[in-house]
Amino acid sequence: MRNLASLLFAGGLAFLLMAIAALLPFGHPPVLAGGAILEQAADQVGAANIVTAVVLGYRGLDTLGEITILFAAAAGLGLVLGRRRAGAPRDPDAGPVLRTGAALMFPLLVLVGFHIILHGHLTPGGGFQGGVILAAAFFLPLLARPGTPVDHPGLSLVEGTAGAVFIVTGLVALLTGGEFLQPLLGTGTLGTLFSAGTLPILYLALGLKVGAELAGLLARLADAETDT
Amino acid sequence: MMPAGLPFLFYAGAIGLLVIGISGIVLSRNLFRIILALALAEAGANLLLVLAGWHWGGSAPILGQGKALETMVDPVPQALVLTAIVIGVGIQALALALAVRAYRAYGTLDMRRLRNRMNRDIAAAAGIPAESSRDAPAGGRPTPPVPAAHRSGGGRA
Amino acid sequence: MSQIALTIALPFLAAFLLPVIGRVYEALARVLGPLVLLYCLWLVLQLWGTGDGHPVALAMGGFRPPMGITLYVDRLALLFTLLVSLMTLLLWPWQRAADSRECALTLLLAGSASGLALSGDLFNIYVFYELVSVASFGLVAVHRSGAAFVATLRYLVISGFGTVLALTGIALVYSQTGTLNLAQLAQLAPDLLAGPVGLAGFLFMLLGFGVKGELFPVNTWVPEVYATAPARASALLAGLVSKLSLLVVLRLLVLLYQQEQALQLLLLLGVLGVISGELAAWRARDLKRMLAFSSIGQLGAMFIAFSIPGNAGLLAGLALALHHLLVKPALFLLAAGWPGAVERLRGLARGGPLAAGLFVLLALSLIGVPPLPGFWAKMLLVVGLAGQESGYLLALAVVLGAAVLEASYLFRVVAQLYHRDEEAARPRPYLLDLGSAALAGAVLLSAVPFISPLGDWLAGTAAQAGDREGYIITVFPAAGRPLYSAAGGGKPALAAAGPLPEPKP
Amino acid sequence: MIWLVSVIVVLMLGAALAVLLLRNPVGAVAAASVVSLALSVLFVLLRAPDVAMTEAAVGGGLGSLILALSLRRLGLWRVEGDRAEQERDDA
Amino acid sequence: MTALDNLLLLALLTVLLLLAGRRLSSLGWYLTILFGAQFAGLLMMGALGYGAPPVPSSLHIGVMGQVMQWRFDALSWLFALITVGAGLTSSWYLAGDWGRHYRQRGGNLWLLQLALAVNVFSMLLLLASGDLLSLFIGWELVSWSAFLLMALNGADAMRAALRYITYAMAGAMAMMAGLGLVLHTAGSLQYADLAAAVPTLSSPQLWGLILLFGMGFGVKMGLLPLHLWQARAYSETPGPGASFLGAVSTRMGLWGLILVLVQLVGLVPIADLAIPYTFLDARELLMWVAALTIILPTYTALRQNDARMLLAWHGIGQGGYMLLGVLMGDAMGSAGGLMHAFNYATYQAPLFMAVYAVRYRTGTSDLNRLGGLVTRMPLSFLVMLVGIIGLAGLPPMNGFVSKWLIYRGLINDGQPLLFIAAVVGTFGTILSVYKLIHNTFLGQLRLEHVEVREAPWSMTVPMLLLSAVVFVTGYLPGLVLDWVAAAQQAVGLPVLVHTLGGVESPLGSLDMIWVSSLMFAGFGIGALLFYAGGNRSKAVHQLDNYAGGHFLSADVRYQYSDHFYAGLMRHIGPLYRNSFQWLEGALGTTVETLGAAMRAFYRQHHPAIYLLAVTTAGLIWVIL
Repeated sequence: MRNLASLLFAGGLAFLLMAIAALLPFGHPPVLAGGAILEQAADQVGAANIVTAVVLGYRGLDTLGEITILFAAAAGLGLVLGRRRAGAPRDPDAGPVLRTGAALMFPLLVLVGFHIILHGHLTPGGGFQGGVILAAAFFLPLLARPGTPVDHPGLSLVEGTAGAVFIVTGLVALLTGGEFLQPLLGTGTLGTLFSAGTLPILYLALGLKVGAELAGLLARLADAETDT
Repeated sequence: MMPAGLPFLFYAGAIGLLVIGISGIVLSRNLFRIILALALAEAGANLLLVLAGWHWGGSAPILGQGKALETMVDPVPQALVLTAIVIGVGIQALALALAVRAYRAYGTLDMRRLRNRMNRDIAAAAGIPAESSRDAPAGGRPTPPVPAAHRSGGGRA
Repeated sequence: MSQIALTIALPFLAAFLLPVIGRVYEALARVLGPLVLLYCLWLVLQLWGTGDGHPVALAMGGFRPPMGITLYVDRLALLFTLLVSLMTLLLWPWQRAADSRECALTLLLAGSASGLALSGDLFNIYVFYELVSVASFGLVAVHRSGAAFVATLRYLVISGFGTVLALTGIALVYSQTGTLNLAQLAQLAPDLLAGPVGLAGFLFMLLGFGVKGELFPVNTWVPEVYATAPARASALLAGLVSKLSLLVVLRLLVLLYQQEQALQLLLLLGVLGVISGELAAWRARDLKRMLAFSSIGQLGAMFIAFSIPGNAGLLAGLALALHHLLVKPALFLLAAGWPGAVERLRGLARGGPLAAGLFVLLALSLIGVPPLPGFWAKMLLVVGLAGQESGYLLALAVVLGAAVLEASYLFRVVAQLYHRDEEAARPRPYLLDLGSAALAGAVLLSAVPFISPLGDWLAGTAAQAGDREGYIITVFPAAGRPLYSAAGGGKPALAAAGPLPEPKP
Repeated sequence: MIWLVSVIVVLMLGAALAVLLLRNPVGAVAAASVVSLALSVLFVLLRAPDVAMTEAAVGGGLGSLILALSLRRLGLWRVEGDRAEQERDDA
Repeated sequence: MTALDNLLLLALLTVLLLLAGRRLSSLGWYLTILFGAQFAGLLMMGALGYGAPPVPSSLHIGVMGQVMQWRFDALSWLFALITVGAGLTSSWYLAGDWGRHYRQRGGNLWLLQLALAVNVFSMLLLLASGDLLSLFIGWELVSWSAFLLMALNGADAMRAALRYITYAMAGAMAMMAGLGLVLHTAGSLQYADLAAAVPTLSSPQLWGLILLFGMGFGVKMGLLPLHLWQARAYSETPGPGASFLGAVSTRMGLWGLILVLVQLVGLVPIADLAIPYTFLDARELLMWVAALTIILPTYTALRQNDARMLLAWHGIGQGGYMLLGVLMGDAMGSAGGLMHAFNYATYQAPLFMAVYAVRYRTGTSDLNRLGGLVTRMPLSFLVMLVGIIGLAGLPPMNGFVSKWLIYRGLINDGQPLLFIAAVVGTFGTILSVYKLIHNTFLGQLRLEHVEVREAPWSMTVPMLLLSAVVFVTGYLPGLVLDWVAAAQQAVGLPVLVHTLGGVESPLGSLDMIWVSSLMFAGFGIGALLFYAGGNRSKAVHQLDNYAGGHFLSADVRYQYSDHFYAGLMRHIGPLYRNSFQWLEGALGTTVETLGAAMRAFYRQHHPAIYLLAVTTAGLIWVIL
């Protein structure tokens, strides 16, 4: 009976949401804040990819909150899963295909990851997407040989310093009279690699942080036997 | 009453995902399914948010592609969805870690059994004797007198 | 005033660096958190001293309001930022060999809580709210017992559901108005957000942001989590974080939804919260769950207070919130030192007279016995409710009935404490818990003689918080006057404050 | 354009239903990654390339990877999905 | 610093001294002296009792837009007299042997004395309140300090105290709602504003005001539906605390009702409120509640076997008389009601003290295990005799004057049914007090009580003092009637024309001096005839007796005293259906089941369904 009632409610919810969706101005949105950003992004931030301008420039605080959430999730996961038991059994190594494939793919993945991070302000992509690819790159050898010890202290070092770099660049703007997370170093010429001031630096720090964090997260999740 | 044509499709997709996700959370008994349904619901909400910025014949908000500024789609919701997706995955990872530890602690993923064992543990930790919950309510308040007929009929020792 | 952003940035910076420092020299890591919080506390006090009392709008990143994120700093926001630093410092996880990750999560909680109090942008509020959620998931599951994991999971599912609803609400509001800045939304609200879409957005956002505020349908996680979480974490959640969620709902109500239907919805959910919370508390068997249910009831009363139109409702809600923020954490800390079940509390007063005396004092204030501040807060609520028509009179009857239930179950615990008959186990409370509870008791007693100046100050703050036009003027100053965002004007990136962009058809 | 969108949306909703209805958890995870993939294509059609990449990489890639890893840890990793073993687990 | 400030400061000083003086040995005597000083401070304001204008206090506190001030008028002076008087005699009783005995049995004597001081201070604060806000604050303080006094005596006392505090909180919350209503209609909480706003109130608002304040004060007074807590709570309170609570605590409720219903709202507007479909109006409804409050508790007292419970039940019954008198609104009836409040305090306190004296000596107050103590404890017998004559309302004692005034008032007001109800109540009172004195003092002395001696002087002196007051005010009621007339004038009721001996008015006159002296003359003649006629009665030892031809041994009880009214009970037994007990039980179980339902809601295995339901319902509501 409970299932029937909840199905009924779900159907009702769907119908009502569709009715409300009909009232929404789809196709001709009142682009109020977005319109102002589109006009002034080129000269205020100087990034070709306006979404990156919004992510790191206009709404920098959101992104700071965002990477902190990821950090909190990773810290929470580490807290919950705890350290690895000493004598825990190890999984056998993967088949030869995966081992050689992993060895081949690793440098490619790292290259693609850094490419996406560094061109975040020019082409679609950026810190998050590049960071995930880096994490996958570091996790692949672990899949191939589950036994390889994971350098958790190293990962948390990278993660901590990258996060600190992100916040310090924001604070530098504050200390030199501007506002917190204000893009510095001018805007440079649109479209070139070194344009949009501190945005590339921020995205690089962000990419490294996300990459190290997720690599640690995946390694901890993949460990067969952890508790305490 | 209903949105027509292309908008109907997009909204149907977004709201469909949202409602399937919500009904998944509400209906499923297995904890793993609930976490999956939560991810679906998040995806639905993200799609709804991106739809808020699209307009007919819009172009990607990337300068230097030769597109005019007026035709560009609103970049703000895309920045929001970027954040929302990563939040969703963050919560999902934490949820799965908790599910793993709950599975190891209680050996099951069925919500009903998990709830019963949790309540049993909380009562044990607080020191409430489980079996006495029926006859001796908290704080020694006088329980309403059992009508004489039951008492004699029941014949409890 | 733009240094206020430090109260967000510094805790985050310290949290990021804590695991790294933790590996190098252990001692600094243990003391880094409290030091940062102390600095934030000093910073807020210093800013409050120099500020002239008028609200200030800060444009994050130097970008003008509708585009960038604004931080709105009025007396209410400053008060809550101060309370965040103070309460987190008081409820810092000192005693156990606190894992550096747990300290990091507590710092994140503090930073995002002050962010939540200051932010003037809808999506920014959502991000900080999510951060508070994720940080609290980690903190609540610290005990690593089976029950803690399952309780945290159920809490996560409910707040995940809330996240989805909040996100849908923001999507609806954004597609209707095209902006996220609260001031601009406040301008557009009367015509754009008055329709069914706006109200649907309000319903979703209310349910989404109500999870932490223990709103009626989304508070089923409260008893389990507060029963399994460490006392300091549940004190922080019940005392501080629930008030911030209340603050967010208050901002939504005052700025965007001053409509009849929104208030009635809030009133209904508040009344249901009070009824379910108090009745369940009357039946609860262990002390922590009883306190959890009673905090559901109290917060229900605060939602009822906010549903009263006009400044009287805001004043009553704020008074109840501040009083609950002072009393409830102290009660949780006291409960930590005692055995869980109410029956096993028998005769504890002889072993710990101070703890039992504090419990009586806090219970009296919670019930609303006159000289104590609790009475004045409840009086404001009763006076506010008595003036309205039928729906509010029912709420008044429910609130007063709840007070009677509260008196009977709280003093049933007191009866157990002062039970003289047989010898009881000597409680060994953790000294710092008892110290902070005693501090809360002292503050409560010292507030008694200064109740009228406190009342007037609070009335001023509530009036300022309820002033919608003042909010809009502060964020969008009249054309021409340069926006108060940066001391130096030389940065090329800072465009002159052009006129407000007209909303496109 | 409209046909492409309708095919993808139908595919996505079908995969979403499959996530809830499939008995085998591995199948459910696969269906979830299909939903995420269809969603990122939709984002491309909506002129949101950044979001499409994020959805593909983070939602599809990382999300499914995490789900698969935790499936192994929960002991639900059964590719063939025979009935007897399921009953034992649900007991 | 006005006289009122001195009194309040003195009372506060008493509390602080008690708090500090925990280690002092003879703390009881210090408390008695301090109470004596407070009594003197009260007498300094004696002019109030003779029509002087109210004495304001210099303390003004402005909180949340309301100004709180304090003042004493004739009405509060009269009630303060009772309060401090009862406090003085109780602390005197406590200071001597009884206190030492109580401490030896493990009781916390210091806390009892502190509670007594706190009670008196909060009652004086309540009586001095100058506006509704300070009234409510004083009221809550009185309720909670009474809880402190009741909760001293171990587990079952705590349970009775918990039951009391639930009732008291219900009353306080009803009053808080009344305050909200007043603030909304009258704009401020001052007495004058409420009195001015009463004509503008609509009838539902007026009904609300009466019911809310009626319930608020009625809980403390023990009006009928709310009286179940009082007997058990007062009998569980240790010794003199019970005599203090019994004598004074319930009168605070009466003071409140007089202040709000009579002085502020006024009896005329209340009388205009007709109850639809019945011939009753609001005033008559309250009078019938008072009448039923007289009858039911008194006949419950009849069945009690414990002397303390019997007296506690009478406390509720007598409260009905006072309310009945005050509500009549004419000169005689209201004077009777007010005087009855004073009289009741003067004879209830010594009765309780006598019972505790018996308990101190014999260790029990169970009426089925006492008897024949008149030979061993003559002074206590005398005190109880004077007390029960006053309680029953027989001529020489002051109880008769007030009951006579109430009856005359009822007749003048033309309420025959109420008159009959009052008489039935008096009949019940006479029956139960006779049971009290017979089972305790008359009849055959039990073996174990042979070596019982009279209670020590520290206990008998305050008892005798109070009995003397009962007799003197009975003989010369004019003393009290002056104060009562001043109180009537302060409250706005018609003032009673009275002389030193009683009442001289066309509606009925009474001269107690004549009545009492006539009675004493009769006794004198009877005694003269008896002794002059050779004193033929011969003292015979109790056991020098025989029944049915064979001698009685010591253990045979030839005088039956247990289950005293067994015969009567067989006839009116079925009338006792304790429906209020059942009502309270039903209320308790409903709250219990609702609580269980709510707890189940929070423990359900799938919380999300309610969230989904609320979302969809909300959406429907939002769309429409």
